[in-house]
Formats: sequence, C-alpha cells, structure tokens
Amino acid sequence: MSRLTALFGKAWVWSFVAAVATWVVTVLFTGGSSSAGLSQAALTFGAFSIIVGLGQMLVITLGPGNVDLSVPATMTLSGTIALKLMDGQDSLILLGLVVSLLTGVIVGVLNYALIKLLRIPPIIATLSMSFIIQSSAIWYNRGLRIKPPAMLAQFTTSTTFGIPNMALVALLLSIAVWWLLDRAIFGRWISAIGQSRFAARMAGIPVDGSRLLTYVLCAVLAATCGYLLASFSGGAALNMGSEYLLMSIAVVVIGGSAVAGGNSNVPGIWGASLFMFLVVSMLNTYGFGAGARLILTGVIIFAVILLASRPQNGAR
Amino acid sequence: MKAPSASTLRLLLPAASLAILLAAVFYIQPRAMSYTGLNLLFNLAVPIALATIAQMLIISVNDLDLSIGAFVSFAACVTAVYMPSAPVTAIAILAAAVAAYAALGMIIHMRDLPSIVVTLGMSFVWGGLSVIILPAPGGEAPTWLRAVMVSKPPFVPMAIVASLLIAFVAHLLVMRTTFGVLMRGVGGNARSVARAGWSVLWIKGATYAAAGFFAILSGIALVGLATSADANIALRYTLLSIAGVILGGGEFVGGRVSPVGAVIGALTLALAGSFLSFLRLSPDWQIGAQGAILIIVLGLRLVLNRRGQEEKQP
Amino acid sequence: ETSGKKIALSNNYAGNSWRQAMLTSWDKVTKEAVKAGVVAAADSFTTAENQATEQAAQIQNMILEGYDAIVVNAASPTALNGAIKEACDAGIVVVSFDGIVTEPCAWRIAVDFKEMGRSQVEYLSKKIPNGGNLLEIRGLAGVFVDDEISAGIHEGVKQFPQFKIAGSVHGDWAQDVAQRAVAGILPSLPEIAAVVTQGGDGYGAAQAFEAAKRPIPTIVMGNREDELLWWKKQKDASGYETMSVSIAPGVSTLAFWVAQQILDGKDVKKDLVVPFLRIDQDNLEKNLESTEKGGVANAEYSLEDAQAVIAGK
Amino acid sequence: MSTETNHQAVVSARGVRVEFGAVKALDGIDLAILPGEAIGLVGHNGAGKSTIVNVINGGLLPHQGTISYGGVDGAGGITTARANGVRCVFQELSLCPNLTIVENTRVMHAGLKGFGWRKRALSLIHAKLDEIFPGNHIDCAATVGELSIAERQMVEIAITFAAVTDAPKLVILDEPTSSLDAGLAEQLLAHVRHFVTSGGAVLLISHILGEILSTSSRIVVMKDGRAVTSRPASEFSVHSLVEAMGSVVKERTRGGDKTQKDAPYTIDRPPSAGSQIGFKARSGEIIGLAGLGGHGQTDMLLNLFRDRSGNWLPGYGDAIAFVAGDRALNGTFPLWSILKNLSIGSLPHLSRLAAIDTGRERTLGADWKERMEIRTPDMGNPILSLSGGNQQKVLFARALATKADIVLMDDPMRGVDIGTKQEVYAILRSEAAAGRTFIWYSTEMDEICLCDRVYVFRDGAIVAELTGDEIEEKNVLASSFSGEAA
Ligand SMILES: Nc1ncnc2c1ncn2[C@@H]1O[C@H](COP(=O)(O)OP(=O)(O)OP(=O)(O)O)[C@@H](O)[C@H]1O
Ligand SMILES: Nc1ncnc2c1ncn2[C@@H]1O[C@H](COP(=O)(O)OP(=O)(O)OP(=O)(O)O)[C@@H](O)[C@H]1O
Ligand SMILES: [Mg+2]
Ligand SMILES: [Mg+2]
Repeated sequence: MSRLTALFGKAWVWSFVAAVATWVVTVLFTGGSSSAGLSQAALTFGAFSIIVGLGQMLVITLGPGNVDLSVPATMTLSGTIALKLMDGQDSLILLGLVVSLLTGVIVGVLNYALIKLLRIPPIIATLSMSFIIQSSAIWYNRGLRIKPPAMLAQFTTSTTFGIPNMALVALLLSIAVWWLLDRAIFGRWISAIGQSRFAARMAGIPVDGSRLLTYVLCAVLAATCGYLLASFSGGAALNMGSEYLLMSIAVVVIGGSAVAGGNSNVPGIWGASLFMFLVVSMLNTYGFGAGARLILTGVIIFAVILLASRPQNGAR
Repeated sequence: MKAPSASTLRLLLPAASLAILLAAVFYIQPRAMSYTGLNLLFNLAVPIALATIAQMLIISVNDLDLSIGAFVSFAACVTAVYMPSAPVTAIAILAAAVAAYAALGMIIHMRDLPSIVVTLGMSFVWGGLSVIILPAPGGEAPTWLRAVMVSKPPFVPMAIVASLLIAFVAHLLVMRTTFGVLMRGVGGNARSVARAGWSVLWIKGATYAAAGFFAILSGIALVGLATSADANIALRYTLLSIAGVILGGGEFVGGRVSPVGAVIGALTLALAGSFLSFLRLSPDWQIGAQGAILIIVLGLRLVLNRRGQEEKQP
Repeated sequence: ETSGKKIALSNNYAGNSWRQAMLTSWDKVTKEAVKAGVVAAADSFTTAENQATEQAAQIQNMILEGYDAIVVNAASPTALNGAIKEACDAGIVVVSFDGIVTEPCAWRIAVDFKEMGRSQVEYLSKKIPNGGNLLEIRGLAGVFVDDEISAGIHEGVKQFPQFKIAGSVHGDWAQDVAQRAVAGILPSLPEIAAVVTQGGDGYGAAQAFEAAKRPIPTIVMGNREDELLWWKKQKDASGYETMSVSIAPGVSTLAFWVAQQILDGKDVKKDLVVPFLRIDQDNLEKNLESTEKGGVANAEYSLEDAQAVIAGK
Repeated sequence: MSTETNHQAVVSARGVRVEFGAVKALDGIDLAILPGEAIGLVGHNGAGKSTIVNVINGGLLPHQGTISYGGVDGAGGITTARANGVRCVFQELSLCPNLTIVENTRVMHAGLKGFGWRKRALSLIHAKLDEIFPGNHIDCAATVGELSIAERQMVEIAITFAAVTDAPKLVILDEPTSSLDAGLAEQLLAHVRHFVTSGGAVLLISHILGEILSTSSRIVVMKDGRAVTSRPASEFSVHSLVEAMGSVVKERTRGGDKTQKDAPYTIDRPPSAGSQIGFKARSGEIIGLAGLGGHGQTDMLLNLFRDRSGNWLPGYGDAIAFVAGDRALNGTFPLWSILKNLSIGSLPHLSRLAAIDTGRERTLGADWKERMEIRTPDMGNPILSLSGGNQQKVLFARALATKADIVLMDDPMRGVDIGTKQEVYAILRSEAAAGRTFIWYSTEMDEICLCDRVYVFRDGAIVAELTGDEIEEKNVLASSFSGEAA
C-alpha cells in the first residue's frame, strides 16, 4: 500500500495513467479489435517524440529559461542533408548517419555560442538559430523529397519481435540518457546547474562545458530523430519538424520533469509521448471536429498536470 | 556624476537599438521618413506591443505564457464575429475570458503548477474555441474600431500615438501603482510578500487578469487593422511577445521587467522585419536573415549591457 | 509598355515542396521577363512564419518601396484586407492567387477548390460504383483552403450517397503528419474503400496503410513526385488505379503575367479561374517524366497563356 | 508563569509543538515576551530558534499548544501577528531584490497607501536608516539587488523598525548581525537597547554570545526544541552561557609557529587595484581577509577561484574549493538531498568510469555527518529541512571532503553555533597542518585572530599585511580605517 502511494507520489506516473486511460478508451470504440494496431502505431510514432523529448529534457534541466526551439529546424536540416547525401544508396547509410550527427553537433555548438558569447537568452538564441538552420535547409535542397535508401527505409518501418524498430531505438537512447542523468556525474552536474548556476560554478563544476555538451546532445538527438523520421516517412520535407516544437516541450513537462530545471526523469517522457499520440488518435477515432479535438487535448493536458500537482505548501 | 541606475540602463539599451535600426531603415528607404511611412512601418506593431505587455505582466510574476498567441487569436475571432452584430455578447465572452485568465493564475499558484505547461494546454483550448467560433477565416471589424485604427491624428501617426499611450498606461500600472509593486514583489520574492501579510493568490489572479485584458486589447486592435480574423492569426505573438520583453530589458525570473522597454522591444521587432525586406535578400535566405537580425539586435543589447555592468562596479 | 514597372511577390510560406516549386517557377519566368525588358524588377519576398500579420507588414513595406504591382499568395483571405486596401489606395495593382483575398480592389486568380474536392468523389463514384467508406485527410485547421476542399468533398458525398466518410483527420498537407494521423485512427476504422485528400498527404496515407498491413484503398494523390512514383510502382505491380489532383505551383507565373497585363492597361476581369492540374491513369508516366525529382508536377505559364486566361478561353 | 504576566505579554506561547516528519523542531516550548523586555534566545544549530520565530510570526501554525497576542488567544496566522505589532527580521534575507528600497518598504507596510506613498515611504525609511545606522551611505532609490549583503540586512532591519500606522510592539531579530561588521552590529544593538527602554519588546537570536549578554535583559537557552533555561542576563557569563547550551569553551590556539615558513608559495598574485601589497599564500597557511564588510574580500576570493578552476573542462576539483557564506545565493542546491549537496564537490573521486558509486557516496556522507555533527535523522532528507547553521556545516563538509589544496572561505561561519565553530576550527588546524591552504574572509575578529597571516582590505585593495602577533583587533581596525584618518 505504502509502496503504491510512493509510486503515485512520482510525477511521471500520471503520464502513464493518462496514456493507458486514453488507450483503453480508444480501443473500446472497436470493442478491442484495434488494440494491437493502435499499440504498434503509438510505439512507432511515440518513438520520435521520445527521441526529441530526451534532448529537450536535458536542456530544460539546465534551469529556467533554458529550452531549445531549434529542434524542428535541426530535424529538417539533418534529414535533408542526410537524404540528399545518401541519394537512396544503401552503401551510404552510415555516412548519412555520421553527417547528420555532425549536423547536430554543429547546431548545438552554434546555439551555445550565441548563448554564451552574445549572452542571448536561450529561448531567443535557439529561435533565431532555427530560422538560420531552416534557411540552410531550403538553400541546400529546396524542399525536394529524395527517397531514403531502401535498407534504411525497411529498417525504420519494420518490427522486431512485434515491436517497432523505432521504439527499440528510442529505448536504447532512453537507457543511455537515463544512465547519463541518473548514474553519471554529468547528470548531477546539469541538475546542479539547473538549480543554481552560480552555486554550481562555486562547487567546482565546469558550468560552460556542461551546458555546451547539453545543447550539443539535444541537437544531436534532434538530428538523429530527423534522420530516422525522414527515412521512415520516405523523404525529408522542409516542414517535417514543425510538429515537434511544442511536442518536445510538452512531453518533457507532462512527463513530470520540473520546468524550473534541476529535476528530470526519463520514464515520464515515454508516458507523455505515448499519451500525446493516443489523445489525438482517440479524438480522431471518436470523430471530434478540429475545434473540439483541440479543446479536449488542452483540457486533458491540464487535467494530467493538475492530478500530478500538490497544493502549495503554506508552511515556511 | 551619479552613474545611471540599473532601470535607466535597462531602458536606454532597447531605445538605442530601436534608434539605430530606425536610422538604418531611413537610410535604405528614405520614403519611410514620413507621416504615412512611419504609420506603415509601425501600425502592425501596436497589437504586438499590447501582447508584449500582457506577456510582460506574466513574466513579472516569474511565469511564462505560451498561450498568448492563441488567446489573442481567440479574442480577435470573438471581436470579428460578434462585435459588429452583438457587442454585448462579445463583451460578455471577453469578460469571461479575462475571468478565466484570473482563475488560471490562481490555480497555478494554489497547486504550484508550472505555468508553461498550463498555458501550453490552454493554447490548445483557445485554439479550439477559435476554430469553433470561426471555422474559416472571416468576420469583420466593427466600423468604430476600423475608424480608430486608421484615424489620422495631426502631426503624429496613429501607430506612434498608440504605442506611446500603451507604454504610458503600462508604466503607470506596473511601475507606479501599489499593485505593480506587489506584482513585481511576487516575482522578486514571493515568500516575503506573503510574510508581509499579502495574499499572493490574489496578486497572481489579478496579474493574470490584467494580462488577459491586455491580450484582449491586442486581439481587438489586430482586428481593427486586419479587418477580419482567423483562428491562426496571431499564433506568432507568443514568441514575438517573449522576444519583445527580453529585447526590452526584461528578465525571465526575478520580477525585473520594464513596460516602456517592452513596447520599444515590440517596435524593434516589427522594424527589424521591415529592415530586412528593404534589403532584398535572396529568397532562400530571407527566413534565416530574420534570425540573424534578432541575433544582431540582441547581441548589440548585450554588448552595451556589459559595458553598463562594468560601470556599475565601484 | 511596362518596362519601367516593378512587381513584387508576397509569399507567406516556403516550408514545403509546393511553395518551393512556386518560388522556383516565379524566379525562372520573371528573370527572363526582366532580362527581356518586359518589367524593371520582379522581386519575391517570403515571411519567416506562415502568419497573416507578418504578411500584412510585408505588404506595407512593399507599398513603402514603391512597387507598381504586388502579386500575393495570401495567408488568409480576409486578414490582409487592411493592408491590401492601403496598397490599392496607394495606386498599386494587387493580384492574388492560390491563397486569394476578398478585398474587392484586388484581382483574384482562383482555383475552384470546392470543385477539386467534389471531383475526387465523382471520380471515385465511377471507379467504385458500389461506394464504401471514405477516409478524409484534411489540411491545416482554420485555413481557408482546407475548409473549401473539405466542403467540396462533403458536397460530393451528398451527391454520391453510396459513399460515407468513416473518419477524418488533419494531415496539415504534410506526408509525415498525415502518416502519423492516419496510423493513429486506422486501427479503429472499418474497411476503407478510398482516401480523399488535399495534396501532399497521399504518400503518407499509403505508408500508414502499408505499415498496418491493411488492404490499400484507392488513395487520391496530390501531384507530388513521391506520390506519383508510388502510384506508378503499384500500377506496374498490380494495375492499381487512382487519380491525382492539385494546383500547379507555376500559377505564380500566371499571376505575374496578369499583373503585367493590368499594368499595361489591359482590361482584366477581377475574378479569373485557373483549372487545377489533374493526372490520370493514362498520363501518369508523361507527368512523372516532367516532374522534378522530389518535386511537384508543375506547369508554367507564358504571356500567351495568360492572355488566353484573361480572354476567358 | 502567572496569568497576570501572560496578560501583559505581547506574545505568549504555551506548550507549542511543531514536528517536521520525524524531527521534533519544537517540543512543548513555553515562551512569554513582555513589553520592555529584550530576550536573548540562544541554542545550538537546529535547536528550534527559527521555528519558534515562525510560530510567533504566524507563518507556521503549531501542531499543538496555543499562541496568544496581547493576552487574547487569536486565530493565529500572519495577519493576526502583524495586527498585534509583531515584526520579524528573518534569518535568511527576505526583501524583494528587484524592487527599490522604497518599494520594499511599501510591500512590508500595508499602511503606506494612497497618493504620494512613494514620498512618504522614502522619508520614512531614510529617517529610520539614519536613526539606526548613523552615517550610512545607502541610496534609498536604489534597487535592493544592487546592495551588498550587509546593506540589505540594514535596510531590512530599518524597514522592520519603521512605524507607519502603529509602532511595532515586538521585533524579532533572527541572527541580524551575521552579515554586519562589528561597527554596524554595535549600532544595531544600541538601537535595540534604545527601543527596549522606550517600551518595545525584542527577541534577539544570535550565536555571538557577547551580543546576547550585552543587549538582552533575559536569556532563554533552547536545546532540542525545548527552553532549558530562562534567567536574567545578569546571571550569565560567556562561560556559564556556553555551559548552559551544553558545549565546552576551548582554548584558542594559533598554530602559526608550526607552519613551514619557507614552504613554496602556492598563490602569488602581484599587487593590484592601486595596492602596494601582493597576495601570497603558502601551503599549510591559514590566511585571513579582514576589513570592513564588502571592501573587496569576496571579489578576491572569486578571482582566486576563477584562476584555478575550469569552466569548460572537467577537473577533479583538486585545485581549489569554495565555502560559500551566502548559502541561498551560491551555496545550496535546494532540490537535492543533504547527501547530494555534500558530495557534489567530490564526485570524480567517488565514481568509476564516470558513473557514481552510490555506496562510496553514502559512506562519505555518513563520515562527514559524524565529523560535522550534522543534525538530521537521514542524509537523504532535503537540504532545506536543515536549520540554517546545519546547512552551513554541509557546505563546509563539501569543501573539506574534496582533495583541494586551497580552500576559500567566504565568511563561512555565519549562523554556526559556538560548539560547532570550535569543532571546525580544530578541523581547519589539522587540515592546515596536513598541508592545505585556507583563505578565510571573516567579519568576526575572533576568527581573524585565529589566522597565521591577515590581509586587511579597504576599497577593493589590500592596505595592510599582518603576521603573527600583529594580528590584533586594534591593528586590524587601524588599517581598516587608515584612509579615513588621513
Ligand atoms: N560575489 C557574487 N555575488 C553575487 N553574484 C555574483 C557574484 N559573483 C558573480 N556573481 C554573478 O553570478 C553569475 C554567475 O557567475 P559566473 O561568472 O560564474 O558566470 P559566467 O561564467 O560568467 O557565466 P555566463 O557567462 O553564462 O553568465 C553572474 O551573473 C555573476 O554576475
Ligand atoms: N521545513 C522543514 N522540514 C523539515 N525539517 C525542518 C524544517 N524546518 C526546520 N526543520 C528542522 O527543525 C529543527 C529546528 O530548525 P530551526 O531552523 O528552528 O533551527 P535553529 O535553532 O534556527 O538553528 P540555526 O541556529 O542553525 O538557525 C531542525 O532540526 C531542522 O532540521
Ligand atoms: Mg535559525
Ligand atoms: Mg558575522
């Protein structure tokens, strides 16, 4: 019993509760026959939100005002460059991946350069950067959709033991990020920076190095996601990341990470990503119009946050 | 000589960047240096300035509103659909929206919710309501509103008059009144405000209500300029308003905001866009240039700012 | 005689292949026109975000810069009216296309989006006389084009009541969004006979059906190369039949010529209609050949084409 | 306590109990404060002093017991307390840093309303500051964030004593002198004595027993949430007071003779800021930074720190460590447990392949909990559940647990009780003997006198270097004020 209450004390549990509830309600519509298909779809598409969400979570952990708005543009640029470079040839798959990761590294470094050298608040710095990245993507390929290599497309769209490959990739990345945050020194460092940058500095933490690495990691994860998503959906499009701007932030906060920074968790990202996909599916399934669907999405997000909340503690 | 205080500096910098940008625009396009020219340059900045003030109020209590854009769109839809034919209904809906904002502020405080998430959720709600009210773009501006927005006062164009007025009113509210002091106090140290016997709950509610009110004014002004509305008309205002507050010398936490600066920030952002289109860049890089100009303007601010900080030291 | 005149293109979005093709066509045709001395300048401007407010500011800047004509693909049919009225008052010719505006002083080169939607159902009624369930993929909520096409589709369904819309999702005219949305609703849908679309979303829908291992219905395509390629592959493999319809991005060049003609003093009706570009089973290969790799099936207009349209032919 | 005294009492608390989970912060305490009384409240860190303050102030409702103001059992709460003239200067500063001094005055005094409140608030606070701290140079139009810690403390005190509609009846001062230098502290205490003679009541909390003895009329000693002694101040001496608190006074020692006079310099900075004297330090030395508060000592520490610690690449934290004095600004990580707050400085040594070995981390925590006597049932508790002084001990432990050769200390004994201080002094000595260099900024003369060598600061520059027996209060003071005399 007390273990159960302890579990419900964890903020991330609520995102899973919400995901399961929406899943059940959706599946009820068809009397249960859609359960396998829906789960697969949720895992597949949730995976992309998870990958960008992980990166965004690292950045948000850095404290108030830290958020990376260049995620969508980075996805687009990485997908565009990689697919044009691979030009549909199976032999270039690895090269494409490397180049796309490199794109992420460059974007991350540039983002932090703006934040550090010009002292621009991260929200604005990454927003400005995203415009420049978007322009680069337009200039590089003018929005043409080039097909991914067949092997890569095959890999991204198929399943292993009934689980979508994308979900497995997301799982691997999640474990890596979880280790980084929960077990490695780096996680302690960014959490400390998120609570008080000045105190972190005085505790001997290499603050700038850690922040740089965090922004780079976020951009690299976004680039990875762009590479996979472009391969999955049969080509890169200039607007392919736009969905993921609000999504990447939403999954972090619905997943129970502290928006003020310093506190984050990986499982919540999974719950929230699946939930965000399932909510839209549920409302589509029940045939709600666009207006009602939007309102219900908002209300449900609100309800999840409210459920997970605690009253302001009045003492002290 | 006494060194300028932090708040004066905070204001001086955005004003300087606006002046530099304006000079550049005049240099490239001398035609802008006229009554009509100035009006054309700045009239669409008026609703942005109002939205920026709304955002600034929220930021002053350490929160962030990601739903401003959707909410301004909603207010615009209500204005365009109901204001001409059923003004009473329109006002009732808008009043209810202000009340909703106040309630949000109080719930956020009571349950200690992250404002970013709540407003993120609310942005869907406002968006949904707008789509329901106005499924396809349309509606019309009430004639009186249109008349106000296109009126031509002597000597100074309407856009400038309106901006000055907004800056003045917001300055009074935020910097001069007791309410403003308490509001910024909550941003600076909520606990000590509570210890002095004030109800932070009500202060937050009132702050959100004021923000809702300014956002509604923004929506109304927008309809007056655009003559109609759609559900997506002002989505961009969310980021613009945040950028405007920061450009104007505000900070995300700690209740350090400047209303006059925020208005200047909004004008600067509007002007930056015009500046770029006068440059005639290659279409590929037009979007990127908007990012570049933001970087330059903010970079400028911080270069100046650093000097300001050095001066401050004894 | 318009050799001294300057024309500007006001564009609100560049984030998809259709818009990119539109800009490329504009660039190609106007560059030649400028070189030939037909007009003095034909610059194109794109806003950073797809927002009416930003575009209104852009148009106001064009007024300041002294353009003689503004060709506009509008973010909203009504929200630009204030800015357009100001342009007209300043003596500027305004021609809107694709995303047209309602301001009476402007010219409109409209595509009959309603008909585009209706014709899809009409086609399906011939192909599947018995009818069945339809899945509708819509565009971006709250946008004029989305509403129009959808209204056309619903009209079509009324006309051919053997069809029933079993589900409707918003694909935002993007393959990946459409794929995501379709994949989410598909498990709970009954057998789908056909998918009616708005363009830019057919391939995503096909992928979602394939991934769910469901029988592939007749998916109406939207002229994108990847859609046409997929269709071609299916056609070769199993004789798959469908149609593809969209508006040609090159319509921007038509708008350019119309503006030039108005500046030249020609009497032009305020409302012009251009046909949409439709690809059928028999001309698929031909169109596929002429479509740029990864692009959109396109048609550019010459001065003569424009004159023909103006003449109402 | 008779009912009659209760009747007169400004505040009286009876049988108050407050518990935070397993911690009994207050364990049935009785306390009555009469008008015209200055009560000195002393006790070890975590004894419950700040908690009783919060109860009296209305910020915390007792779980058991009653609290009455002016003899009437009220509903409690902040508003009741304020209405009964209870004012409080909290242990941690509680002004709004983004507001000006005038605006802060407005926030604290709801009575300042109506047209022209700015002007009235300005003259009110200006007069009060001049009254309590004559000769201060605080600009009342300034934003609080621009002030030094000492100035903020002064402003907060002045605001608290100021009277708008009605004068305060009871002023609670929770370690008000911890950030003030000796001169300012004396000014404040003089004002307290004056306030008490004119009929006000004061509850003074401090770990500096001299202040308590010189200022209070009655002294209450707290131990583990209970008042163990309450007697007139005249009956105590430093010695008996320390005994009443349960600690033993130890002999002060300076280990100067033992340091190797010819050990190489670990720090050698040329003279700067117009000073003639460079800054040098040998390994094994304890160096004091003296002078009036805010004259460049902290900046010197920050510069030393920045010189030796990378901001980009991870080091092992072996070069330098820092003990913050201003916990809230640059010390604690509020979301973390005590253990994580402690171990953050030593992580590279606690980990294998970049992964933290939690077992070793816990051992480290247990070790330092014992050495520093950190009062907590569990090192896994949040850091904010510790009393102020215990938080400070954690920061100390954080720096000492590293392998740093140089330890910088920014007035680190603020709010640490006398027992612990002596423990820490001993630890410093032994660590110095083992070769560590300590650079110690302190506002307390006693601590300065413990150092091997002292640099005196004035206006951002070093004006004097004192060694060995030269380190005396009068020499330090003479150098601190040398410029003014000329
Ligand atoms: N003694 C001090 N007291 C209070 N604040 C301080 C003190 N010293 C520095 N700060 C402030 O703390 C913040 C962090 O200082 P630090 O110099 O470590 O950051 P930084 O490396 O310059 O980082 P960034 O360039 O990203 O701001 C700065 O805003 C600085 O002004
Ligand atoms: N919010 C809280 N949660 C849990 N425990 C608390 C909390 N506040 C105080 N305590 C505990 O209550 C006890 C009394 O704390 P208090 O702050 O009153 O001590 P203090 O006498 O003021 O000490 P110091 O001299 O260090 O300021 C301490 O053991 C402390 O750990
Ligand atoms: Mg205390
Ligand atoms: Mg002290």
